[in-house]
Amino acid sequence: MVDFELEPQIIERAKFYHTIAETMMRPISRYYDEHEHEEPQEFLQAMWRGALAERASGQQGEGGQRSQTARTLATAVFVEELCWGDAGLFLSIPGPGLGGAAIAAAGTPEQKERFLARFKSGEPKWGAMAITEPGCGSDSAAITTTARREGDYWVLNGTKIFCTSGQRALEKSDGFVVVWATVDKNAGRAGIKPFVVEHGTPGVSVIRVENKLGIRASDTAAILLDNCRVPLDHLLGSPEVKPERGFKDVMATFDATRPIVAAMAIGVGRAALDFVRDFLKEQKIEIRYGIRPSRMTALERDFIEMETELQAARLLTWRACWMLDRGMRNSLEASMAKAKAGLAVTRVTQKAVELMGPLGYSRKYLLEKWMRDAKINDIYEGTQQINLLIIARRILGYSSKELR
Amino acid sequence: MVDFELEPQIIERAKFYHTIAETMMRPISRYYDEHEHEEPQEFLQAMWRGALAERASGQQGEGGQRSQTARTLATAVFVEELCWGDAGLFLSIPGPGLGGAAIAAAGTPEQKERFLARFKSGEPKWGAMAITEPGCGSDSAAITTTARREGDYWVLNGTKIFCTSGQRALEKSDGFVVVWATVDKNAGRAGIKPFVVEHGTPGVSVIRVENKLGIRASDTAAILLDNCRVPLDHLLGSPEVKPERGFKDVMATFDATRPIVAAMAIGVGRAALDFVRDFLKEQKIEIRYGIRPSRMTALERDFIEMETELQAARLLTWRACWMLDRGMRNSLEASMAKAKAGLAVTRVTQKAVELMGPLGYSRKYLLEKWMRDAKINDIYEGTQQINLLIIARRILGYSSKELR
Amino acid sequence: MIDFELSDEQKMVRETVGAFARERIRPAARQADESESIPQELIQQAWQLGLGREPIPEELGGFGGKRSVLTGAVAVEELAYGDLAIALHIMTPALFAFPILEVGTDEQRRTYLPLATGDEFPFVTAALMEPRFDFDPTALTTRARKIASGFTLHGAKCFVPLAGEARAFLVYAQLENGAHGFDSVKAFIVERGAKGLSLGEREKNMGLKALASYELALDLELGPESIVGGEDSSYGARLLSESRVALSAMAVGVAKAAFEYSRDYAKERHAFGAPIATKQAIAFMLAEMALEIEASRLLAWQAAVALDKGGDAIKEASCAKNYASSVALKVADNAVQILGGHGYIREHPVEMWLRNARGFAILEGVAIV
Amino acid sequence: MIDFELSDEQKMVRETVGAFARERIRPAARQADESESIPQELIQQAWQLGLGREPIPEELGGFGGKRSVLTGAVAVEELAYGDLAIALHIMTPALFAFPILEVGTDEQRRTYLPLATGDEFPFVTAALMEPRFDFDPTALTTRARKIASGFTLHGAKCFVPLAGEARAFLVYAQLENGAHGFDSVKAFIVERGAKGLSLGEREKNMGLKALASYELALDLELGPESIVGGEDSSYGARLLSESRVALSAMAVGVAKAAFEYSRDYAKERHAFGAPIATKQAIAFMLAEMALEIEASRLLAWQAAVALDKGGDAIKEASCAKNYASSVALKVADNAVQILGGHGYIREHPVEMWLRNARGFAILEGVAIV
Repeated sequence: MVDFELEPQIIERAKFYHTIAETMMRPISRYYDEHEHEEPQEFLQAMWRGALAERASGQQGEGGQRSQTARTLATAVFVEELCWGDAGLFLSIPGPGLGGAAIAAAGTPEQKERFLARFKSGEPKWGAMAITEPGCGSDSAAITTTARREGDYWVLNGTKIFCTSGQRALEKSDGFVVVWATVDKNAGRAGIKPFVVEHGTPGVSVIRVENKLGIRASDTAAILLDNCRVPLDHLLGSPEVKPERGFKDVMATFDATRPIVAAMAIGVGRAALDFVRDFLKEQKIEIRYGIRPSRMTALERDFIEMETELQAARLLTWRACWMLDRGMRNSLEASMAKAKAGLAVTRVTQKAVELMGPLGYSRKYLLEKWMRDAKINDIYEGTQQINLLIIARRILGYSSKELR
Repeated sequence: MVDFELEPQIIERAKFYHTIAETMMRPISRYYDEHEHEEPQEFLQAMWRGALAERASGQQGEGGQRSQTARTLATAVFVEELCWGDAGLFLSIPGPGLGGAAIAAAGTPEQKERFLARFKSGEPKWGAMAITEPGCGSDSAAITTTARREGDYWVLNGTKIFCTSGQRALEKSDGFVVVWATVDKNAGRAGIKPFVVEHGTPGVSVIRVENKLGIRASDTAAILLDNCRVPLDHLLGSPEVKPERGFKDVMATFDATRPIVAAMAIGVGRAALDFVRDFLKEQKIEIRYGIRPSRMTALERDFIEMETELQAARLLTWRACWMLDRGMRNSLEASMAKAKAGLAVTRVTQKAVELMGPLGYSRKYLLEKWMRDAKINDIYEGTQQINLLIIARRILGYSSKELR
Repeated sequence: MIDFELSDEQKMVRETVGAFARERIRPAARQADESESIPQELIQQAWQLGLGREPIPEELGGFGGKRSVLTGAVAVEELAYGDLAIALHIMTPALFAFPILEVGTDEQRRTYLPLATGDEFPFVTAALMEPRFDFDPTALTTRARKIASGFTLHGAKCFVPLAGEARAFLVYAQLENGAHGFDSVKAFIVERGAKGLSLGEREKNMGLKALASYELALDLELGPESIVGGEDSSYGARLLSESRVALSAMAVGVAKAAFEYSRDYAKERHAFGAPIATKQAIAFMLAEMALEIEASRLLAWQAAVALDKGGDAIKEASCAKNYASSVALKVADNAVQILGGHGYIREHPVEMWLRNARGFAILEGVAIV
Repeated sequence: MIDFELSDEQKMVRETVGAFARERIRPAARQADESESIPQELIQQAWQLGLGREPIPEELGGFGGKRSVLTGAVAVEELAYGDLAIALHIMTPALFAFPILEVGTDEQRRTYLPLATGDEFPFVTAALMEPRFDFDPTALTTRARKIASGFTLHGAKCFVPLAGEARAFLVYAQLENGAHGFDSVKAFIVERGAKGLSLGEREKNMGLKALASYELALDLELGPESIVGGEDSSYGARLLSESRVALSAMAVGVAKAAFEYSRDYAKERHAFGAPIATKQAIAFMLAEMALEIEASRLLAWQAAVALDKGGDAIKEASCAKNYASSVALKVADNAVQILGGHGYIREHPVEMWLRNARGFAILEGVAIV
């Protein structure tokens, strides 16, 4: 039965996250945007303690109480709330993160247990993922970081960039980075494998933390692997090079993370839309739906379009999550959600700043920050273009060789 | 000195064409849209007699009195007026047409004299051009129609489609079609040459006249060349196969015709815009420029955007014409004008129909016809995509091999 | 609970209607457009599918099913995928029947629903639109005034499908009762031959040429029983939303047709040595079309479900319709563009879909589910 | 007669200013943005170019050139191509001087133009914008009222460049004289230290961080000589158009910078075995950017020429500004997109251009030519 209403327990839990967003994130949002590389210690500790308490009480990771059949969907709803608060701060929350997602997708049960156990106790920790390299952006298959086997170790060499929470994972906590490297350059995509590089491993170092347009509370690290040696069992899954397999792990990770990134985008867009809505309400400007353009103001039409774009993105996102929760293959739908949400939130926030005029452009309010935060959603976890390419391949039945 | 005002003699002459558009074209516009393959005899005769009279009085072709330094620009202005009247009827006006343009671009002086003399007297005649084939659209280099030399003749074989005025040129007058065919398939583009195929030549026949979405007063013919023999001197220019040369002739033709096609588009778009403007004036709805979106209606904004889009296209078009008149190379600017005008007029007419609601959609008024007429401008003489490709190659400095 | 899966019954409706649309409607579409007429036989076959009478009680000639806006949306998407003009013709009896079913008095249902049922396709229709550039369903210029003997009705209507043969009409008018907007919008039942009901010429439009639609001039006196649901009920908003959902779903159907056709063409058609679908400019265009069609459908479904839950869904339905209308236009325009010159000639259906798709932004109240 | 060629003088201006923008302004832009300050030396060098004082008579400290809106547009496009914040700083004295030059009384010109000339960069400015979401230059809320001793001025202004150091201000207000719209917009000369003129904090905006701009609160009494051009002249429309042309031209400059940078990047950057510029998705994006930049410039030029011919060009200038503003935003956004993750970090200038480009739709009256 088609239905668009969230379960009561998800709504209830979403309120909890909304409260965190409103009371813990919004008040420090501007500060950590301006103080780019400073740590929001208090917030991080609070979020970590909250997660530990939840786990101790037998609840599930960041989702908390939830229906098992709506795991990803619930996450999307909660992530939207938190990113409504602050997307940069959200990305900085301690936990397994994208590195954890890679382990969940590619690791053996034993590896999952071994690498993820640390998130159940102690001090805040971060898991991160490193794919992108200076010479390869969207083209993950062009990875040049190498993993060479030497006795009981894999020796990693290369440079990784745009690694979210990389510094926190490697230098500020007992965390790890999952590094994608090729074990056999001749094997192309099939040779690309994920390796867990622990905090403190000799040969790995953070060489730069980027200054960014937005999401400044999040650390985006460049990482050097210089004869970095990791034990053999840090390679996730099987070391065997099977045609296409290595890449499929990356892809499986993306199928799960893209809808969540889409939800992040929607959170930022909704923040902007709510700002405009509240403001217009204060000004007693009513939005009239479904009337003719000769009566409707340009402002009303803009607002309605923004709202509908965002809702369209949200529905696509929820569907991609729902499919995953149902065990259905969702790469097409995940890419649709990501492509739509990234573009929608970019446009919505840009338009919101315009509509608010001098108030939109001023750093007195957070609206301008959301416009800056928003743009990353059109770029990371596969740019707009990469996602359209994936969609095009699917709908046309073309391989990545036939359509590139 | 930068200036955007037309010379008085061009303005004067444009008024003459506007009168033709208003009094001779508009009244019969609906009839020949509905009676698709009927000949607007009276109109064609009148236009032909007018052109003859002009030539007899020593004036220039369709441009009439004009400054020699603004030949193409003047043509663009006049064509805009006539297509404001009816683009389909405009395309049906007797004369050398695109075939004449090809002869002008590629023919020797002797050939120009020989083939174009007929337009100075007698009954109405048409010149047409045939490039497109069933298997090749925008990709002119993929032409498969062959020209094989046999003694004193070239023997042409192949099928051409989308030949404007093809039937009028071959069956309804003592006209001709310039057929592009390859003399050497191995030579690629360099082997493609233009041949003049006269009315009445054995082996050439019109196999179909298309039913179209719009510009229905214009005949769009499919032509079969079945061992069609033309004398050697019907090959325009030199028979020698020089790398790139054959294609350059086509390109040179396009550099001259694309701004004119852009002007045609603008004429159609202006017809739609004027319709809306006049209607709003009647309704006493004023368009207020430069006010804020909270005060402006959606209708006002739509109207202003339509007007600006059209003016942007017009300025690009005039510049491309002006460059040609100055002897400057204008392929980049011609493609910009064509790409912009084709898209602008498509959008403007579609939006105009929407704004007028039931009145826009009704065949009681001509607005819906202009929307149908408009779309061809995004397609012929190089689609939107082909023109963007040409622009991209120019701005990136890529050859047609590097960027395709 | 969030769910994107249709019920088994809805899936069956989709399959049945979809098959009919592909096998029967689509092959007839071009000829219907060119000749501006639809074969009676086809309409009769479509009527046998039961779409327009399914939710009408058995004793009044229907099948006694449960009415669902979502199920209706699923069905009309498929019909419009076949052809929009034919779809609108097929669904015209519902324009008359569904509002009476939903908000009419028992007396009205007993009297008039049988006109909209039976084994023969029934000619009954409704009139909402008005021949004005800024037609607005919340501000009708057709006026109803209460008089001692009932009501007077004055005004002009357009886009009244099948009015030429209709035995009865549902005419929407603004009742001058002091209320504003939707609260004053009422439907009146007008029988053919009522004095003061003048049928205009059959309309000629850019698209939907196969659909016989008409202008009506109204200068009527009606009895007190003619007002649907009585004077005190308020239903304008909900009925308009039901219509907007129907049009949204139909827009999705037209867009899907245009998308699939141009996608297949792009895979077949070669240029520069490869299928044009392998060019990013075309491939990305198709990807965006596919994405936006999905988005439109979800927005339409959301509005449909909101209506099925009893809301009036003014916001959801109007947003869905705006969105789906512009997506349908854009997709059809892209389809023509992808076919290039071939898209401009009437050998291929895409130009027809462009003409039909342009209708959505203009049409209101010509379909209901 | 239609002509698209700049005069030799205009070409020279373009070359000179363009060279300065490339060689001096651009290299300083990132540091200026990050530190929110512009080196005085750079401003002083720019002032030597003479742009802000060229048309002021020699006896009042200028160069006695002929003022041309088109020449000004050509110059500020180049400046903004270097950096928008620095360009706005450089052109701030003109905000004060050009209106007085154009519509001031002889007395006002003699008294105040010398403040805007000289060999040192002069700190004088103007205040038009107001800190409201729907700020509209045709409906100012800053009010001037005539009193016996002159005028009172009440209201709040924002985006007043260099107000912190300015010796004099031109303040725009709606004179309560029964007229409406532009006819009642007047400029008043206010000297620093006037009682009731309060300077707010320096503004912090998303972009234009290097430009020191301020809010002003006004609660003033001014003498009768303070009203520029006297009470009866009407010039609001023309001055606004001159400002809109300046901003249009600057938008073209920013867009051109972003286009060129991303074009060059796309040719350098490889993905999937070839420069990303060889992918149609990127190449077509760049083609559209190039085309729209040309279109914007022509629209700006057309409005400039209309002003040079003496019109008020309200329509041309507002259309040019709307168009160029949205093109600049779109182009800058595309540039970030083309650079991908690299576009999002502050190592490359494109993110700064995106922030600055977003300003155009909001800014009014912060530049004039």
